[in-house]
Amino acid sequence: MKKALGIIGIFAAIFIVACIFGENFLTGINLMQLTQRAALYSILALGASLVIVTGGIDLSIGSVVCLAGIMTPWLLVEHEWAPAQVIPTVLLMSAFIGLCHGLLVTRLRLQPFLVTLCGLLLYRGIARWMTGDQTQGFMGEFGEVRAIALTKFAIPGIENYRIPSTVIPMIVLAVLIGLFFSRTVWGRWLLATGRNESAARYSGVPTAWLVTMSYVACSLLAGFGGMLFIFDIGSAQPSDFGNFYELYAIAAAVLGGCSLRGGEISVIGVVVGAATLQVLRNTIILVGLSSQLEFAVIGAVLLVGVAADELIRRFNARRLERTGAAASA
Amino acid sequence: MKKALGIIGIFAAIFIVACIFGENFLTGINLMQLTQRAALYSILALGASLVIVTGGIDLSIGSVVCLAGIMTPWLLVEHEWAPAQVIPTVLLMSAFIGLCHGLLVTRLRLQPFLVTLCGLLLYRGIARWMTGDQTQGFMGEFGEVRAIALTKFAIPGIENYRIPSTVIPMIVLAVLIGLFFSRTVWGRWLLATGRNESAARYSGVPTAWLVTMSYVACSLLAGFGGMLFIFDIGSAQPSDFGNFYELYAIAAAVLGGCSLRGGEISVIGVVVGAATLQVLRNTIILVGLSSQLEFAVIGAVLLVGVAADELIRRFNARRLERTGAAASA
Amino acid sequence: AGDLVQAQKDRIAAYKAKPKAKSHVAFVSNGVADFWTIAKAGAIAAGKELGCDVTVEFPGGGLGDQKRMLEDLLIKGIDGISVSPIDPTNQAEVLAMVAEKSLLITNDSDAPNAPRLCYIGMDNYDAGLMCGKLAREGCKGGKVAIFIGRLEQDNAKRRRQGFIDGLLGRTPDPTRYDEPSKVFTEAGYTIVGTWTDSFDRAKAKANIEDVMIKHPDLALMTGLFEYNSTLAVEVIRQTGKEGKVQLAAFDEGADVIAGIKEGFVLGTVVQDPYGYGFESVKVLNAFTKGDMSMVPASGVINIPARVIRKDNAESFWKDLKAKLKAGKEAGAKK
Amino acid sequence: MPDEKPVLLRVRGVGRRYAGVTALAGIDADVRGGEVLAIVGENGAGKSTLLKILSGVVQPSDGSLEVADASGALRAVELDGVRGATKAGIALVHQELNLAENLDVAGSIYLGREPSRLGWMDTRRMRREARRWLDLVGLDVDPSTPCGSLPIAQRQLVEIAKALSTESRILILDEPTSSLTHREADRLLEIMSALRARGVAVVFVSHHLDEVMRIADRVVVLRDGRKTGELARGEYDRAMVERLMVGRDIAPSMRRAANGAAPVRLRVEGLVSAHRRRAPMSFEVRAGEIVGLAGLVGAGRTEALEAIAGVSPHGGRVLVDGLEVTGGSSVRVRRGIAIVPEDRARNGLFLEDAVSVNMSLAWVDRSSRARLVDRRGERGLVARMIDRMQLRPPHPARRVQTLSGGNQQKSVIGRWLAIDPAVLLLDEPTRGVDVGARAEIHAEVRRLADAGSAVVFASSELEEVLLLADRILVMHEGTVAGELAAHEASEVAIMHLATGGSAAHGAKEHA
Ligand SMILES: Nc1ncnc2c1ncn2[C@@H]1O[C@H](COP(=O)(O)OP(=O)(O)OP(=O)(O)O)[C@@H](O)[C@H]1O
Ligand SMILES: Nc1ncnc2c1ncn2[C@@H]1O[C@H](COP(=O)(O)OP(=O)(O)OP(=O)(O)O)[C@@H](O)[C@H]1O
Ligand SMILES: [Mg+2]
Ligand SMILES: [Mg+2]
Repeated sequence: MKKALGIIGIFAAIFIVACIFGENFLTGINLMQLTQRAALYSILALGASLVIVTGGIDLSIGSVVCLAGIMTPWLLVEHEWAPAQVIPTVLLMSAFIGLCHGLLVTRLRLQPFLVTLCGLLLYRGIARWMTGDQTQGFMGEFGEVRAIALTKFAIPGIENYRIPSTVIPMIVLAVLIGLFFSRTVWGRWLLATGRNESAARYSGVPTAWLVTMSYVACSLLAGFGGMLFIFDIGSAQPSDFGNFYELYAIAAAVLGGCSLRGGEISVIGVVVGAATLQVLRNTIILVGLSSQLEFAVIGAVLLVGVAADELIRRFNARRLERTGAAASA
Repeated sequence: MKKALGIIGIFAAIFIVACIFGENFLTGINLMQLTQRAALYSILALGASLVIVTGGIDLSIGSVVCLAGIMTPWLLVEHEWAPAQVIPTVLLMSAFIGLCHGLLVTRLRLQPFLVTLCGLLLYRGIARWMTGDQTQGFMGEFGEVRAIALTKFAIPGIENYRIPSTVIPMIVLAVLIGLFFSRTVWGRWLLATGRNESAARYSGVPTAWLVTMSYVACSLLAGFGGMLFIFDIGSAQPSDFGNFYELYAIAAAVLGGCSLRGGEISVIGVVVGAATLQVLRNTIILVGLSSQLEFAVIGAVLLVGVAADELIRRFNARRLERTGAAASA
Repeated sequence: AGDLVQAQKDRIAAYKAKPKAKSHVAFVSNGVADFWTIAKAGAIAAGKELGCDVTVEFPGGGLGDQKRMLEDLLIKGIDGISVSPIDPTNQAEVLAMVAEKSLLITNDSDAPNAPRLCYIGMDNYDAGLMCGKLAREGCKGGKVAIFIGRLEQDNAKRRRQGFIDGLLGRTPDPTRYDEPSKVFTEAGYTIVGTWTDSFDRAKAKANIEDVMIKHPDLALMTGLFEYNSTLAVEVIRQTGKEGKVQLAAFDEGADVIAGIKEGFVLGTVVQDPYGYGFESVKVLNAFTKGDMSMVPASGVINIPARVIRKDNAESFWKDLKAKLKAGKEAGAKK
Repeated sequence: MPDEKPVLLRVRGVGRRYAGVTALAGIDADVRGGEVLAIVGENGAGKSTLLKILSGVVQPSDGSLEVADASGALRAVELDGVRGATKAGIALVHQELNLAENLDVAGSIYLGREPSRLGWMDTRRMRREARRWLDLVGLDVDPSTPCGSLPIAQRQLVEIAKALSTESRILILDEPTSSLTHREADRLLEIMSALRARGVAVVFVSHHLDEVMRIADRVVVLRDGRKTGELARGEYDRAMVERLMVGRDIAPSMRRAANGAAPVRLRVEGLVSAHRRRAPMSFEVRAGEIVGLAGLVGAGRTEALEAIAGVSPHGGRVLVDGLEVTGGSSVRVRRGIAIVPEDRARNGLFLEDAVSVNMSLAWVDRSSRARLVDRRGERGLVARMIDRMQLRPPHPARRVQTLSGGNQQKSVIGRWLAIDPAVLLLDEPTRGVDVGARAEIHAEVRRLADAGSAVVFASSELEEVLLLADRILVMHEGTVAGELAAHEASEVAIMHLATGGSAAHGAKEHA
């Protein structure tokens, strides 16, 4: 929780700016769409944080999003599979990708950066080759499947705002991962492995297995996220769908308090981190800044945010030290 | 040298395949163009390796390439500055960017990944905003400045193949960096800092200063590389110029034997790593594979290459252990 | 779709009774390019002339980004949107949403099945055809290579097919489709392939260089996106192949025009993005006053492409520069 | 009768080879329940390797292990990994610290064996039970404290508590007392006897032969990877063990007289380190003087040394040769202040680098011309230092990681002895160093002092403080509680001051 305070502060600041300067920011439909986007990116960011906690990194998230997202309509529309076959197939494929990463990292001891960078190139390449660079879409059909990501639940008493269905898997995942790290033995082991692999190994923790499972979970969530993304958007092009999503996911995780050295995580932080990025993008348009400036503004705001967070933290630490000294003198 | 053996083997294998299956691969003009590309990317990769050796990472390389590359014709053509003003200005700006990264990393102790990710967004954003998303080019002029990157030197006795001028800065840089690490005290210190920052500090190494200088050098080389790229290409668009170049640079460095944990570098390896990626791309076209498959092929070849390298290494280590035992028994 | 079109028409009828004093319309491109900057100049000039607010958006990140921008514009509350859909067949929902909440027209690439009130632009197939005919005049046979940013977009596919049909002298048929990976010979021309680069210029240049290496006897190239042609000129210059490889260009890159003037580029097919922007705003603004008279029965407002050859290159270039300057000033003001 | 004690673990012909070295060869030994087995030997003799093989961390190249099953019958086993060893009832405390610093104390103790149901952890119970083991080793910290914030001695106690909490039949301790002070070490020895009384087999390594003398029932002596002797209690004396270890007699190190009139080289005025210390400390050290810092765990010796070296922020002034030094460690090293840190793995060594790189790091700066490394000179220096420090094996290209603990320590000290610093600060200089090498290190430190340097060292071994120091500063709660000249100091006097008694009283009592 404490680690998440910084990003919560940044989020709050952006939110307030958006309320004051953004046209129609605080309307139900805008908040609804923001919730949807935040939920989708959170799922990816949670996956990324599972690998980051082991001290690794997964650069292939965006490409797995692409492959899983492209395969879904491709199998449904071009190959006329039933949805009940497609969804498990795509998820299994994603998990298998993660398994390969995990085994290459733990058994062959290759650097995670390199393995998943190859993955980044490979899976997008496969998606492009498979579809011949053709946009894949649902052609206006499969409404009942796409409802998984498109349903909105009304809240009694509140108008305009309805809860997007993607929030459900996001919350379930966040709670599960939170409990995993705070309450279960395996979560504990994973934290120890991330910080000091040999200490964990010497304590009898099956580190290789745990790290492999983290990669599996990360890719599985990326594949799941990719499916939700395509349900939401309706169609995608293999050559650009999911581009850079790994950076958004990793950025959200790191903003949310994960250290790339491993062994640290804050689930709330990660979710808020993912939401922050989406609110920021939305704010830029609603405030009326030119979309050319979007990147520059995101970069600048994040940088100022984390720097301010660090300075505040230091200031507090110093004050604590001083008052602590006074008390004991 | 030993660390570079793996990538040299991969390079050789690809080269042989290209010679056998690629149409006109071994023609002078193709090799000349390949040399040009390898030299350009090597400059970026050398910069990346300087930061990687400290245990950091620079994701902003591509955006610095973009900003520096875009600014060069922008200042020359739109603002009608003299080339003798433009080049120092652009290089100084690049160095300043690196200085900011270095100070944020060493003084504020922010994570390099986060700082340079913000940079990635910020500098491209600035480039887009500055130019109003307009393509910047030399309008067919400034031939004498562009000659920096476009001149080709004939080798007496050899026809068809002439040495591109970009090879000169590349070789000079590679030799300087090689000597820096093997011969100078600062090089030693930088390696030590990358290995164990805290131990280096206890040994009196000015770690913060050295790390900061690495970021400066990395951004400076990225800016210099960006300038050469635009001299070579002639025009570029702020929204896509240099996209992903950081990943190519980092991949080249890692393939070439740098560990992302820091403290290891092989200059030859980095240069060969950068060349490998370019030869691979060229081979794919000359062999006649569809350009859709390009990514997939690069990803797969690299993955197989590094995995094979690792397996061979292990096999050798095991043999050594066995024979070493025989010798001492 | 019919219902939504009718609903929009009803709203326009309602405007007739109570015209909007100052309307706010938007122009959304399909990506980021010079082409669109010129269109933006047109849109802003029209806004100034007609006294309405204009927002111009360039989505840089593909479909998802375009969807996001349209959503955000609707939230902002916009009276009408002119959009260049990246992939009309698969963007039905988002286009329907625009039609539901606002007034929808398309530019540059059409979405005939979407509830759009009209389309402003030219037919990319026809423009491709023009380019193909230009090439056929200048080059009597041999190996032909096609370079294009990417083939995912509908307009890119149609442009390429038009080029092939025009070059080979086939009877025009927009529904025809030649596989990009297929190498075939017809009417004395061998199409050796189509290369894409996902908008990476360094890669695009490498493509051209590599193909020229692979086929030293290449007779003709075409770059179907603006930068493909610009880079082709660059490579021809650098390798000293002026006149040895013919180039039929697309769009108005500075180097391309220079090449035409020098004589080693056959010519180029240019569109009128300024017109797209200007007409889009004009039509949308008229809608908010209850006026639909500008829309012909076909629903297509044609702003045809032109072929620029050595004779008209100079005057075209002057005119373009003036428009670009206006566009930049408009951009700076925003 | 010793023979009646049941054999729990039998080692037969065990050996281990690494590329180019034989770390261990042909070891036979029995580990019996209800017995304390000490393993002694020089640095690099193969003690840690043997213990790692016994606990499944390292696989032997040849030979076999037999473990007694429930009925007491010995059965050959292959311990692959820690899990197997744990199942066989074997627990190991490593020589180097191995804690995940992001876990709390209780979490570290129970890592891998958390009380749980279906994977669901019972944190409350874990903390409660951890308390018991912490009390046993005498560590008074809250079980929910993160390990990262504990000083090294307390971490060592956590590791011991962790091993005890497994309640194994066979407990293996690799230099458990090396970072503990007297008091905690005594307590540990008591715990070991209690365990012995309960029938547990205890195997331990120590370079403190007095500890071995006090508690071991049997001693196995290793030299160069081979067993050179196995002696039961009563069969040996100290000199005999030393001879078996080293192959010769060790000359006792000698006290020396310092020159009281030499100029002051290091002066510390009103030093307060940044971690809420209460009283400022001041002292001075003359050229040629060796000053020892004594005190209990957590008394602030490490903090004081690190502050002087400039690796942690502080208030007050530090002067070398009368001129104030400020700034970070890089400035101070150039002014001649060098520190050998307490935690060598974390702050001292570049584990993946070669011995030569580790040893020449400071020297290359001093001897560089135009910032260029004198590579020929470097090779010569490394060869000299390896010889001077008696590094084993004496290969400059070897990665420091593969050296034994004591040899790692020698390479850190060698780094500084190579440049003759004006002020040398040593924090636990001989942790994990064998008796012979300790005498050599002491001799080197004295040689440095004789050449005019000022030396300050902190040690938790009173014996070492008394032996090496010319003057002793006793620290209590972060400041100097009293000062004793070498000739008037005794263990009693030091302990009196270290626990908060007044200086005058301590000195008088001693007198
Ligand atoms: N991983 C390794 N690779 C190569 N050699 C090794 C490795 N581990 C240990 N050795 C070598 O094996 C020998 C025995 O080392 P070991 O750590 O067992 O000594 P030790 O008796 O515990 O010494 P110390 O008292 O200094 O701790 C040493 O020469 C050491 O260099
Ligand atoms: N970075 C820090 N932050 C907070 N407290 C600290 C820090 N470093 C040390 N301390 C505290 O200061 C006290 C003194 O620690 P120090 O390591 O200097 O003691 P020491 O006398 O060297 O004992 P030891 O025998 O453990 O080395 C300890 O109680 C420790 O918990
Ligand atoms: Mg040992
Ligand atoms: Mg200490």
